[in-house]
Amino acid sequence: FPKIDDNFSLDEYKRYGRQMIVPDFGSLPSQIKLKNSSILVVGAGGLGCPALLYLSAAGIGKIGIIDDDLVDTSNLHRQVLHTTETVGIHKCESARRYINKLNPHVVVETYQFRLQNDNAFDIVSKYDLVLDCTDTPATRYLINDVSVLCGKTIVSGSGLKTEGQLSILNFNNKGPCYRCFYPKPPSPESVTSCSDGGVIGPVIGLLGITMAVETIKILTGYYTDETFKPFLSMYSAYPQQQLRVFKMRNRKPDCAVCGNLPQILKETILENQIDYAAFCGTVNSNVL
Amino acid sequence: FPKIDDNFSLDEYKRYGRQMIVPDFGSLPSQIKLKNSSILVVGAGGLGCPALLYLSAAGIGKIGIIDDDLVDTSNLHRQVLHTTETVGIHKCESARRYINKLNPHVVVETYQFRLQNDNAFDIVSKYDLVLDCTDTPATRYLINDVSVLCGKTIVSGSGLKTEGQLSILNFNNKGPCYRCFYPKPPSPESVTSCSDGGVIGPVIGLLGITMAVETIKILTGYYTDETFKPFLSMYSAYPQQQLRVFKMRNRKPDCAVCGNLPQILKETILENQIDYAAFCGTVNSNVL
Amino acid sequence: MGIRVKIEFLGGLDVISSGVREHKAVVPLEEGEATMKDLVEYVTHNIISDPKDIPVFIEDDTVRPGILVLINDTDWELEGQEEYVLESGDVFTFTSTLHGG
Amino acid sequence: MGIRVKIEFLGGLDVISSGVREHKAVVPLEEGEATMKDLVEYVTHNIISDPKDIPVFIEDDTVRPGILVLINDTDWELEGQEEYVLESGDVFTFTSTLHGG
Ligand SMILES: [Zn+2]
Ligand SMILES: [Zn+2]
Repeated sequence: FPKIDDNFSLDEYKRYGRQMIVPDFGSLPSQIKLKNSSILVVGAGGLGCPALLYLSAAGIGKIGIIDDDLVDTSNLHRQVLHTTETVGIHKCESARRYINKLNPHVVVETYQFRLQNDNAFDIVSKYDLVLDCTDTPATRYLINDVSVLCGKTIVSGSGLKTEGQLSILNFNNKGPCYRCFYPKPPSPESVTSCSDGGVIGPVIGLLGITMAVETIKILTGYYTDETFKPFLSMYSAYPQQQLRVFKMRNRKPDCAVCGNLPQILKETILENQIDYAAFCGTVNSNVL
Repeated sequence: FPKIDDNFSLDEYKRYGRQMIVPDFGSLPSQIKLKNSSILVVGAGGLGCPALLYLSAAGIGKIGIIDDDLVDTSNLHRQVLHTTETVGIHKCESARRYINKLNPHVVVETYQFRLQNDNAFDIVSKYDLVLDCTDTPATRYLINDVSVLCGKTIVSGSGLKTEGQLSILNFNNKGPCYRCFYPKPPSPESVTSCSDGGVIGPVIGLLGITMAVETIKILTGYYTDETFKPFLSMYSAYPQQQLRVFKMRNRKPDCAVCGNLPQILKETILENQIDYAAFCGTVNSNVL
Repeated sequence: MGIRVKIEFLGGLDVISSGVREHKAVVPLEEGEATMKDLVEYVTHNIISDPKDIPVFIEDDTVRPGILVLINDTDWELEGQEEYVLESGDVFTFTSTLHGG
Repeated sequence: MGIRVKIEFLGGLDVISSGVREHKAVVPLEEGEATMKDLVEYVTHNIISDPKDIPVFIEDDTVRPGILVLINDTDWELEGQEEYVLESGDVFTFTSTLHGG
């Protein structure tokens, strides 16, 4: 695909033309921003699949995918990037194959292991923005702490049964983080994963797509320090589909990781002084 | 896939297990209803792609896809079921190939031509429910009239730029139809398609997914004549993502097609007394 | 005095008000006497930025076909259409019908 | 008298009220004197169907970690938390945090 100007090939102009003409998107400068951006998608499951589909289609320059799980038949009602043909292979490899076909202009890097205390900083620091598409509170706290300490904004989604939640965390290192919202982790008994509690496929799919929309808004510079307001959005599929926006607290001065006197530091994590699995329930390797 | 009981194979139980345990879904009886259902998806574009992905994954028994258009590079930022490899082939064939890989239990029928006055009754009458994923008012009126006259419920979605709309029309032959909402067609100058006006990929993707959710709710019997209330939902991606529900009018006694003295009959359409293209602007063959 | 209301334009209809989606307005009439007809007139003369855009909003003396009118998130057909009597705090939503797919 | 409010349970928290997501309630206290603390107590004793479920809602004498509390769609942290003074027409939303992906 030879470039026809400083930025793009003819194929890319054709491919992205219909989004560049949308006024809120921000035309060519925004498309260039997407091309120069890199994102890390943690989890290639129910949330990760649709987010990856639409973000790779939109022309993000580089996408990292981390997931240690293999494609299973029980995933296929919601993890629509994987197919019967890729059952048994790594989810990140399955995702990479499809993305390469959908948009060959995207560079895909895969990490076929779990995000952990000892590898998280190396990986997260390589990307501009992190999408939390995981399935356990333990990993959500780890992603939060490492992203805050690396200065990355997080787009966070979750869902269960017929509902889902969406938020932007640590926006520009000024917005509240996951620990500002949830200083105390939930008790392990109160936590249900999609595998345990079930979920309707398009419900978690919708949440993954809302994450893609927020990612595009952030990377194209739609939100600024002045216009960004902390929020948590709540989607319900029943009785009637609704997506409501709740106005949320600001960053908490006493937050353990993003506050004025943080107790959680890079060293604390690297030296395994925080055992994420222990402090909020065991990590189930099937559900990342 | 040998059946292990009257209903499903082991592969299907594995595949659908995680949605069957969701209480609102309705467990095994609902899964059987999906299996015994057939839907017609008109348009395999920005709305049709995500709807097809999630509805085939969910285990609908038979899916018909009608679209006369070929995959073009300019579609790929939003029509994520198609890939660089399928550019130039028919969208319905491209969709069929992926669905066969995603869920081999689904029977797919394709119609590689445009829905028109002379073929619409034969096709629509073969299915239980119609998804209107088209891009022009002319086709929307045709789908409406034929579906009303064939007694089919319509799940209708649309989108442009950063917004979208969702509705259920002619619910159980009792709810309002498209003509109840819009008795007078818009003037051709006021109509903008996604190709002309542009759209952000995940925006139209989200609408397609909301259509999949409504389709599942209808086919599993969640809505009844008593609980169904006419609505139109409005999605906006900017400034903050929101999906709002508007309460809409009931069926209008003077509706031209579903009212007490309908002027539009099967014969009227078959004899081309209604020229859909002429009465609401030319149909652009690129945008179905 | 006047009646304090919120007026929204969705579905791209904000083109008629210089891209502003949400307006807080005080309709300069007595509560109990003003109807939806007055509100539509108020919008036509006080909110549409450029008179050239009036035909985008009005046709044959009423709101143009293809524009849905919602009063507090409810179709105006259920609320008496142009006869609806305005109340302070009401939210009026005008949205174009979208056709894209 | 009493204060008329709406109470919602989202994120699966409707398990504590027999699956009912939305409650219209009259809190039997004087407007201006009742606070969020009273509302939480009201919910605990009048809405939770089975006393066995109280620990799903309450821990250490306040709302359990992992449950977000919204007052008219705004985080209660911005509204004074337990000191917020109830007003007629208020909407109180309690939602579990979802973790699935
Ligand atoms: Zn924090
Ligand atoms: Zn009708």
